[in-house]
Amino acid sequence: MIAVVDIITGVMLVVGALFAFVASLGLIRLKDVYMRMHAASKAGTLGSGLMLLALAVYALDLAVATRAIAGVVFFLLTAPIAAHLLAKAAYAAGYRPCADTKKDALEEVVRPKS
Amino acid sequence: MTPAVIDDTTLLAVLAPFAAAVVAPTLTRWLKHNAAWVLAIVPALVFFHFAGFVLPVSEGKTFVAAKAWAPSYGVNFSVYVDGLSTLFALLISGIGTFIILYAGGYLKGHPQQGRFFSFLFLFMGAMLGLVLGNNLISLFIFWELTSVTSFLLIGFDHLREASRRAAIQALVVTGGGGLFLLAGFILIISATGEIEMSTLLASPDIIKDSGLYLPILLLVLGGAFTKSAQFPFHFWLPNAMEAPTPVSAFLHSATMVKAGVYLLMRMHPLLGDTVLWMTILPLFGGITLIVGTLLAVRQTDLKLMLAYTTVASLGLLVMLTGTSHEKALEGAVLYLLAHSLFKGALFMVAGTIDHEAGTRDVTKLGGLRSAMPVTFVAACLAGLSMAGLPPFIGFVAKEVLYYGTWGWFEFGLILTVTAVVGNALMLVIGAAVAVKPFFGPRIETLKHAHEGPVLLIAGPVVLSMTGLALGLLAHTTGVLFVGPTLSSLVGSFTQVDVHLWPTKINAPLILSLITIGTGIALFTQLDRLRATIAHVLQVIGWGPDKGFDQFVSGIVRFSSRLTRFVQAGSMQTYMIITFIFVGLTVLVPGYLANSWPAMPKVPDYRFYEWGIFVIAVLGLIAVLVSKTRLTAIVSLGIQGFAVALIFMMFGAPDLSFTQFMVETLSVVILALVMTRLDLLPQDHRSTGSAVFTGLIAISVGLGLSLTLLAITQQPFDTRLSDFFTEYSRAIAHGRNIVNVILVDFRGFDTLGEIAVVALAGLCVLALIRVKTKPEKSEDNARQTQSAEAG
Amino acid sequence: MRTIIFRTIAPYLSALMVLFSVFVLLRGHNEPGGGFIGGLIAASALAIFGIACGVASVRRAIVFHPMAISAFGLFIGALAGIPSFFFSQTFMTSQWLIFHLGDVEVALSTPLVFDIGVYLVVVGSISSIALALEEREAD
Amino acid sequence: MAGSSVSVDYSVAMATAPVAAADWLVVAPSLITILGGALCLMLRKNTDLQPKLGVGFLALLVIANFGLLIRVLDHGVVTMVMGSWLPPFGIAFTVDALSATLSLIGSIVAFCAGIYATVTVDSTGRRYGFYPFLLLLMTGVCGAFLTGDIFNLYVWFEVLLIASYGLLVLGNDRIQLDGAVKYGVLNLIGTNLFLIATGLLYGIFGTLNMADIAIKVAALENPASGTLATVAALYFLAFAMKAAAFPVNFWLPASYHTPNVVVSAVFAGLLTKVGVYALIRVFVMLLPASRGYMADVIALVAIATLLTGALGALAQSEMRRLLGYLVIAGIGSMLAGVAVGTTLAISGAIFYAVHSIIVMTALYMASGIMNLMGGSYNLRELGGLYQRSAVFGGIFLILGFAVSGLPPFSGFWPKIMLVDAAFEDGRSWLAAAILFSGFLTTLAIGRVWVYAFWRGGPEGTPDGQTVVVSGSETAQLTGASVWLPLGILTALVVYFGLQPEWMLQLSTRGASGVVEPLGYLRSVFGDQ
Amino acid sequence: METGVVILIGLFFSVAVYLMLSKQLVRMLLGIAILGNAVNLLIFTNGRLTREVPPLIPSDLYTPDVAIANPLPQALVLTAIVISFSFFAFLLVLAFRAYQELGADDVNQMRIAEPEHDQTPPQGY
Amino acid sequence: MTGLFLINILLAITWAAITGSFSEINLVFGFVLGTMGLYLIREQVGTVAYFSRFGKAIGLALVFISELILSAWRVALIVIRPKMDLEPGIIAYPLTVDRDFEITMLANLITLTPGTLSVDVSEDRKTLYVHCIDVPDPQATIDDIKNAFERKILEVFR
Amino acid sequence: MSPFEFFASEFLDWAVNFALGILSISFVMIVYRIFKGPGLPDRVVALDALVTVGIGFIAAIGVNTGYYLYIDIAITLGLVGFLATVAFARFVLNRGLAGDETIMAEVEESIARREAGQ
Ligand code: NA
Ligand code: NA
Repeated sequence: MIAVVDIITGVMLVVGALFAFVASLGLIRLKDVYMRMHAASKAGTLGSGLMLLALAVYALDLAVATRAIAGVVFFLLTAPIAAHLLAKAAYAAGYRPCADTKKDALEEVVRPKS
Repeated sequence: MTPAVIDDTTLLAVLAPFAAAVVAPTLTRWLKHNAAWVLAIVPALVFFHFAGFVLPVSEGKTFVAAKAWAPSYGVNFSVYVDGLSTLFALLISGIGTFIILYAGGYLKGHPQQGRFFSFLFLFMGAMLGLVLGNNLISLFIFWELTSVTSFLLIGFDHLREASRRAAIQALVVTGGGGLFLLAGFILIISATGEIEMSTLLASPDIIKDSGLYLPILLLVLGGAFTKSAQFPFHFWLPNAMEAPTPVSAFLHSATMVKAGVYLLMRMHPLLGDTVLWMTILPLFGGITLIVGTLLAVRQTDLKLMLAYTTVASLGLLVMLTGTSHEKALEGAVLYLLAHSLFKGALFMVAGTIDHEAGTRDVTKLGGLRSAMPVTFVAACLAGLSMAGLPPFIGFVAKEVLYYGTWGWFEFGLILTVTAVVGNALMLVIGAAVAVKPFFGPRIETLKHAHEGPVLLIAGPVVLSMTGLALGLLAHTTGVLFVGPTLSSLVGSFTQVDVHLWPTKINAPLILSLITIGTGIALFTQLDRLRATIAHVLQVIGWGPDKGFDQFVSGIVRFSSRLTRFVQAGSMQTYMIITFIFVGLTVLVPGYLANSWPAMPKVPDYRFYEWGIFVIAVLGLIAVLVSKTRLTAIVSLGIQGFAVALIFMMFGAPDLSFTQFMVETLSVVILALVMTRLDLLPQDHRSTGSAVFTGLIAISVGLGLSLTLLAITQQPFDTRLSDFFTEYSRAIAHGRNIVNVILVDFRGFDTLGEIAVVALAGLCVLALIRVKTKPEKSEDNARQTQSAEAG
Repeated sequence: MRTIIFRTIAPYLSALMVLFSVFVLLRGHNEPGGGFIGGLIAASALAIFGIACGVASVRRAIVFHPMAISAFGLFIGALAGIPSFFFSQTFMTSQWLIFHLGDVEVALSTPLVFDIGVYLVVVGSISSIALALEEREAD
Repeated sequence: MAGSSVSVDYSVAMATAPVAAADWLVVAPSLITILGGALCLMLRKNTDLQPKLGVGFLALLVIANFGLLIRVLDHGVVTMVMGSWLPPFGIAFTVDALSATLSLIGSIVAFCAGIYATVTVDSTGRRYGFYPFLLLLMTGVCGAFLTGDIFNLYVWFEVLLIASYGLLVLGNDRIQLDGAVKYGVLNLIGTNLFLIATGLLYGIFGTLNMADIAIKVAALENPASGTLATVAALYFLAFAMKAAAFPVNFWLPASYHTPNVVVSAVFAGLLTKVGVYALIRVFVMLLPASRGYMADVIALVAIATLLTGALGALAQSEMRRLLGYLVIAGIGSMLAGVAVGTTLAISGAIFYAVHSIIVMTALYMASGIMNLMGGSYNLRELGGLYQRSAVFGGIFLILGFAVSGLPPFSGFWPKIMLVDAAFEDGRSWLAAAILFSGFLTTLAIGRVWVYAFWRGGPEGTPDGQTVVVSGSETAQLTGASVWLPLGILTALVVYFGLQPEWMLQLSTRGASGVVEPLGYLRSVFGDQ
Repeated sequence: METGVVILIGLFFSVAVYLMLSKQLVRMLLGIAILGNAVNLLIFTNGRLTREVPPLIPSDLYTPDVAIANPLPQALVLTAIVISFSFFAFLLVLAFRAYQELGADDVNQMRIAEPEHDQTPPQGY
Repeated sequence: MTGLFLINILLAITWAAITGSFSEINLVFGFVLGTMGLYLIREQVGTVAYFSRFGKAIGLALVFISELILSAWRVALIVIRPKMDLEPGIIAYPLTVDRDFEITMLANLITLTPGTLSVDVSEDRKTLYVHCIDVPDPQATIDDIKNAFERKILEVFR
Repeated sequence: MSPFEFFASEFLDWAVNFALGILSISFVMIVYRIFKGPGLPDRVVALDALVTVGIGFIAAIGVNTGYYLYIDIAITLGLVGFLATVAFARFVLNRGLAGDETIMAEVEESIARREAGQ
């Protein structure tokens, strides 16, 4: 039983860590801030969420588990909002997406060519 | 012989004037100038009290009385009654009585007459305390008190700049001298362990043997010379004539200026009769005598003439005291007595003339004898005494002092010549003051002169009469006053035989005749003499009086330069200097104590732990190199984050918990604040200053690391933490030891801490909410200046 | 930040955080946490609330002026040390009142009161600072 | 969860003996000020109530401190261990004559300031927490004087520092903000140095209780060497900054003239003296060997401080800045006492501290009145005040002579004690510096007197005439609120001058208490 | 165990001081923030370091059965963190207001309390 | 009101969850705290719609978690791909839902799902501007969202 | 213990250290982004990522030490991390609209980049 838990925990940790790593990699490799947000707010959140759950599993304790889940839910609530606010702010401040971004529906709303 | 202990009435006698000072203003408000009559009773009573000591003292008895004042520091309020102190006490209270009366008439109708009275009384009390003082500290206290009161009296007419200047001058010179005296006294106390004058006098060689004789002597002389206006400190005294005449008559002729002489005489048994003493005193005294008389001749203002002769007389007294020669000392005592009487009288005469005729310029005065007969008589008597003519006490004094100087081994001649010249010139002044205004054709003055009221006449008449009486009763004078005083000076019971008429033709008599002759001769040539001296002074063009102003403005200018240098006003400079000292503090002691740590071995951190360190370092670098404040703020988050991880990795969850919160909130608040700030994006630092500040920074970090490392290499006493661990749950019911420490074991710290938090909140509120007032115009000016500066 | 998305969700987040902060406060004596951290969490909650829905609504929500709350915290923090006076013990000697409600054991103690004081002080002061700064931006 | 089930011997961990109610006087100052401050803060917006509450609690504080002093004089050193935790584990407040005296004098000064402030602090100032700030400042001051725990001392330092920030910026004039920046940053560095030193000290000895530290230091075979030397030096630097010793006193002249004059008055009286107290407590009692080791340095600093202070005063034309430098000069005298370190010297320093607390506060209050009467703080613009009020002139002159160390006022006695001690220690230069600084101070005060009081009016007033300056807020001069506090303080100055015995005994007792701290140690650890 | 942290602390102090010696108020404040961390780490390290064992007592014991990290310095640091945070917040807002009212964040240009061209003291009597 | 009550219950359960004890007393305590929490935000909770169908809500949650994992996976693939040729873009998504709560829900879901990130909502609340990390065909993405989420949300809240 | 259990615990140890290692590498990468920018939003995103990854790190430490209390720290960290991001977003917005010189410079840069076809 303990052994199984250990294995599961280990796997979750590794996978979570890899997701986190991917997120940071995306942060480096992706071209503009908007794309980087994708990496951070998704892979990152999933990764750390997984690892938190790993701790919950490892604890084998309802209290811990429930708390961990509550935590994860909390991240799932906050992460997108953070990303959204930042993207909105960046765009409103005038930061342009990279050149590859062909379609920009917001362009004419925020900066109408008058 | 040991002094007899007497009851406290003498102490009360010293305090009486202070009481009078308290009531004086009220009394004056009721009785106007006639309050003088009532107030004069106080010094009169004091006079009679001390008169009671004359006979026993003349039999060689001495008395002490004491009240504990600050016993833990051995300070008593104590008096020592012997010949010297009795004589002075009588002069102070006696002359004081008539000064009070005189002041009553002189400042009649003056709005602050009451205040004037109380200043006078304050001074009187201080002076009594000084001359009777037995305890060195209390003596000094009264000494300084005389300086302070004289400051107030000189500046009494404070709206005039001259008065203010004179007052400051007197305060600086005499007060400054007082500091020397204090140092001297404290040295005496720590050298001898004695604090009472009487006990010191009981063993006269105690100071000379202490090995500190030289510094003590110099320091005491520093006090005495400044107080008694010895050259080159004489300049403040004539300026002090800015004070109303009663003050000049009382403080600056009869009493205060003699405090220095008193001190020299008092300490003669302790400090005198040494080569040093017999060199310094005669030298300075002699110079002062000559300079004083010459300057006096140069003057035309009655008061100034008298003032300079006072300087001269003080010089003469110091010179005589400096001989440590019994006969000369006897002369000094006699002259002291004589001078107080005639000078007091003459000052009051001068004041009366000024008061009645409206001028003190001797050249504008003449033929007043018919208008002011009584004053005239008093003036003559006093003047003759000053001129040293028989049958006045002044004559007797001169005889004896010539006798003394003539007999003072090899330097006797020089001294005698000095004395003769001085006395001759003094005679000139005496004549000029006492005779010139009254004889000759009547010169009309702006006020039509006529005899002054009783209050103004009483003083001069009585004092000059006393001068005559003491001369006629020379023998009694000798027995009652001179002998006992001399005993105090030589430190053993001495009797003198003073007589008015010389028994045989001897050196002193001849010298007197020479003096008189020269004097009269000079008097006829007064105007030419005056012109010559004036010319000489013009050629010199500088005097200590001018020097004083240069000293004051000099020290002020210097201080303002120094202050601008050390308090430059630039925050960055402040920081740099401060941190230079921090660097020194953390490096130097370690170097001196050689407490550097042993070479540490590489710690066995795990891979990810190194990772955390790397992040921390990167975070720090990020803050350093960040071009803009925004980057800097974000980077600030990194190192804070790393610190939190470090706490976690070393088993401090609460810390990393708090650190995470606090760090993020700091960043948040920074962001909130920064939303409004537009700041320079760059940290402008020239390479030079970057290197310089960098070195300071590194030295601070290095020093602290080394110290910390050295400490952590030592074994550690975990007693406290063991205790907390032991009882955290067992007694304090908490499993989180850190939290238990915070709320229980060391809860009081936390109470203070939350006080800080609450106050911080309030501070920020006060900062943000209170609107800044539109600043004053000069602030505007400064603002623009600082803008130019920037 | 006038955006529907944020404004809609923020109040619930704040409520959640306040709840959580109380939890952190109460368990502080036995697990990491305590008044200070709890206070900080609550303060951040209010800050988010303020950023999303405006300072005015926060001020209305907490009824009292934050500094008054902070002062009250300080007040009871100091008071918590006094009961020992009546048992002729020294200042801040902890007093415990332990009783059982159902299956859980409830421990009321002066340290707990003290910790609550800490909590209130931190909430009050920090949120006061945050709100004051917010307001400046609003205007 | 509770430990009721396990059996522990409480007596090995806690002081189980019942505590006399009178011993609570030890914490009374802290409690009164904290509760009072908190209450004032809660009722912040009731600006009429603020002064009543504030002054009321300050009066309580004075009474409590007086009781505490009496208690100490009767029973010797009094110790209370917070939470009953045995020393050195819990925080101990250990009160000896030194602590109690300074705490009492400090609270008297604060009380006077509280009254004075009813006039000079407007409703905005009250609304934004003048009285809470003042009361909690006193929490810090009294706590610092009374605590027997080095880290706790740090906490009280911070409390009084943040409170002083609040008072400093209250009103938000531009000049205040400028002063506050310099004051704020430099003082923060000072307290951080203090904290660093304390951390290192803990690293060395593993304890925080002062008595415990004293014992452990005494046990070392070479107490002035090793890392302890660095720690001592750090403490010296930190407290020297707090005490505004040259050359780390930039913050004082940069800020003391900027806030409301009553705030300057409180600062001048209290802040630097806390630094001096800490210096005495830590250097004379905890690290005597290090003090001896550093005596020459301290003496040098003392001389420099004495002279730069007095000269600085001569260089000023602004009254409050002038007084700021006089504060510094006074610090020099106290440092001289620490440099010499004999019982006489320390008692001189203590007496001087008491004197300085009273007289500097009074002088700042006086300068405030000068401003009200003459409409300025600038000596060039002042004049004719002696005409306006001879009584005020007298008060100023008394205070001026007192600060110059002239008899028969409070400044004289400590001065002769210090000079005496310096001579006996063979430090004639130190003695000379004390005397010369006193001389310069006399000159500075004399100038103030001549310009502001004797001169008929502002600079340029024709000789012998008076120009009446339209005294701006003369209305505020009617009524006791301004005069009463000044009167009380001046009375104390005169009293300690004419009747020094009591204070002499107190300071001597305080001094011997730190020079031979046996009584202190006994009261913490019992007879061991 | 301590060595690495000690070196890091030295670095923290150096960086803090370097920033505080800037004439820009904001950088000075960043320095103060870092200084706070440096001091906290210093106190923490003075209590000696133990890896990963927090000073908590398991719910089934009355005293921990393993060697735990030294709790006292943690409590002290906690206090210190709070205090330095409060001061940081104050100084930050102070800097902000100073900047608003004095129009400068260059501390050398803050010359109202001690003006560049200060009045010379009066002369004469 | 029932909505409020539901949320309060939810808070109570959350409390039980984080404290890890579902004992009655603790739930009651949690409910009380929850009430206090709601009192704090009393002004803002007016607009709340309550979940009519719990089952659907759970369904939604499940969909959403799977989508999250999927999106994370996609991003992962994108990021670790040696050379990335992406066509990012910001598209205007026409909203059908109109209640704040629903819009928020949708926006968050969108952000947490494959390659899309809600940037802004138009003033008239008719369009949601979405940044896509790779949109060769915007309309496809829009349809995806419509079918994947908006329908489900409508099912849950209406 | 049985070989399987032994393997399991061995695996867990390895997994934990692996995770922690990976995460510290990610930290460094994220910090690099904070250095590099180019814009403030990029840095903020990175900071947010730092916090997110930190949460994972904490969880891993929790498993490593067996102290579950770390969960609460993680939760709190997520909370304040969110707050920080929000604050910065707001900062970017306000300063951007206020035409802050630094931000405007960055914006110009981004436009330039877009026009340069990067
Ligand atoms: Na996040
Ligand atoms: Na998405």
